[in-house]
Amino acid sequence: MTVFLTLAGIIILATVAAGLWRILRGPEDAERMMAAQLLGSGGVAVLLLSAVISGIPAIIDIALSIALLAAFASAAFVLEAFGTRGDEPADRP
Amino acid sequence: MNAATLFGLCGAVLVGLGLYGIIVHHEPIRKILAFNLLGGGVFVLFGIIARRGAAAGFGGDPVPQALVITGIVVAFSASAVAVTLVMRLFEVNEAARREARSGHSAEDAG
Amino acid sequence: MTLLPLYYGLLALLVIGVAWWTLVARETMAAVIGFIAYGMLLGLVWAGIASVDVALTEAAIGGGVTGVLLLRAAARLRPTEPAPHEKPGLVFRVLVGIFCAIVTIGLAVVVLFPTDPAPSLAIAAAEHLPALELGNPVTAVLIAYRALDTMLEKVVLLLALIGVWSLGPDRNWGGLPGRAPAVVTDSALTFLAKLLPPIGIVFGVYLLWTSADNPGGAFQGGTVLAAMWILAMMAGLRAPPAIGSRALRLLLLSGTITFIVVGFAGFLIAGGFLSYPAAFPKALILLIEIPMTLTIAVTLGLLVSGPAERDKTS
Amino acid sequence: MTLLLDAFTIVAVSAGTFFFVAGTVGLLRFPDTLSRLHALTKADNLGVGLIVLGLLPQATSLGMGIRLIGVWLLVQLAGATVSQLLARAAARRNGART
Repeated sequence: MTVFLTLAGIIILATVAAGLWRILRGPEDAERMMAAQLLGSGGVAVLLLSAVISGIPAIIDIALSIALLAAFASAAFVLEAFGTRGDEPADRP
Repeated sequence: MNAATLFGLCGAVLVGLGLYGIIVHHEPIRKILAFNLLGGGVFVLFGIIARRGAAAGFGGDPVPQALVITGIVVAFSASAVAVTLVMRLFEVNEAARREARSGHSAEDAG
Repeated sequence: MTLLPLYYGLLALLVIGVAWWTLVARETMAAVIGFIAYGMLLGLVWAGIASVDVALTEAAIGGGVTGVLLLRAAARLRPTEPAPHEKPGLVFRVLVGIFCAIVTIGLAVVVLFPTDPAPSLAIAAAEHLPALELGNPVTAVLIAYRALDTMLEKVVLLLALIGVWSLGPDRNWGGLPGRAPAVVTDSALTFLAKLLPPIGIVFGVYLLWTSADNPGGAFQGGTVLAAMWILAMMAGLRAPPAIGSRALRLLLLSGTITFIVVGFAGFLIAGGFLSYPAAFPKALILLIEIPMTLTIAVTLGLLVSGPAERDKTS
Repeated sequence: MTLLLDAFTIVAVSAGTFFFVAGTVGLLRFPDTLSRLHALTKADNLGVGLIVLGLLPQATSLGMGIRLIGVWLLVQLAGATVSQLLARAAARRNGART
């Protein structure tokens, strides 16, 4: 079982790596931010697997933390990069 | 090769990369980024020391781990001060540039 | 047969790859996004070497709060990002490259040929855990054995905040930090900004509560709380406090003050600065940790928010 | 019984892994931003969901099971919303440019 779960973790990490490579190249920043989101879910999956593999349930808390902060970073990104403000013109690039 | 040695080598490479970025990059904000890359590498090296000291049923020596936790928070506060300084510098420069430009063309100073 | 070395190797390569990308990305915003990915990957690395406490801190601060701090700076600098400066000359870059390679090789040698047996304080740390009624040795180091360091770190955070505040223009002193929040027109964004904070607050409190016996603690919990507060401020759901506010300053100081009071009380009840009485160590530790978590949350949130840039009225 | 639970784990985790692979293939092969993001979000939700489902029988305590479900709920809610936000932001940028 351990070997199987490790294999699943390796495959997920490898596909996340491939995806990261593609997205980080852009061209859009929003697409790049998607890379962080992809890494967030891939990382969550890998961490859940390793919590079971290593027998350390606390690793699930890292998964929770990553899921939460990936969403936080994405929301902050959209607000900062695309949000319009009261104190400046709306047509920011 | 065990995980600790492998990640130790990874940390060594990260330190080298971060150091290179701090020296070579021109923009201050990129230097701050590189500083944080370097910090990540240094912390991982601490983690290796902790991992090698695993004993008494713990996954690692708790003292280096506690040091790293403190270090991460201090690195963050240093980054926050640095970023604020860069932003302020940028604003002051912008204001000076705007003033110089409006001084040339018209008298509606903003 | 075990496949774990393959997994660790892949992870190490991925971390180095993302770090490299962060370094060479042409635009600052792209580099910052790479850095957020880097912080999350380091979380996986720390999980791989069984340091769950550090993994929680790194994921929350590296990927989360530092990422957002740099994200805001990059977004503000971007409209006027200057044309790329001419790169330093090739000779210079090669020389720096060689220098950094030497540093890396030196560190690699240290990693490959470590002292044996490895120095460790794990046994000493384990010895007094029952007396403290704690199960997590990292919490014990932070809050008991090296409590003085942790207390002084609160002071470092305060000094950093004073540094950030001092960089604001004089006319706004005492006003609201940061610029006016974004006008949110996207319902999905409002939904997210309202959805995450309740979850995050529960999770942050859980991290503090569980830290006596499991990985977690005041730093991790405080950082998660700070992230949620920052999100609410950025989305305009909560106004930031005026930095001149007395209640705010009291909150900023509460962690350190509790620490000092308990520390001096140690002279009376346990015979030394910051020593805990044998009868009720856990209650005192919680008494310190709760205001400390709040202080960390508020300080980190304000560090990201920046100096006062608006009047109290705006 | 253990064998049955293990078989369930293997099937569900395999399916979850498959969705991660499929999502990434879509990401690499699809021509434009929006369809790439579409491929990615499927991987997110189904992949993590199936892996959580598969790991549930392996949970050693009730708390572990509850936290696994918590992770799944968070990824479902936040992941789906974030994907939509980012896709919309990308679309807005493209629209503004052309």
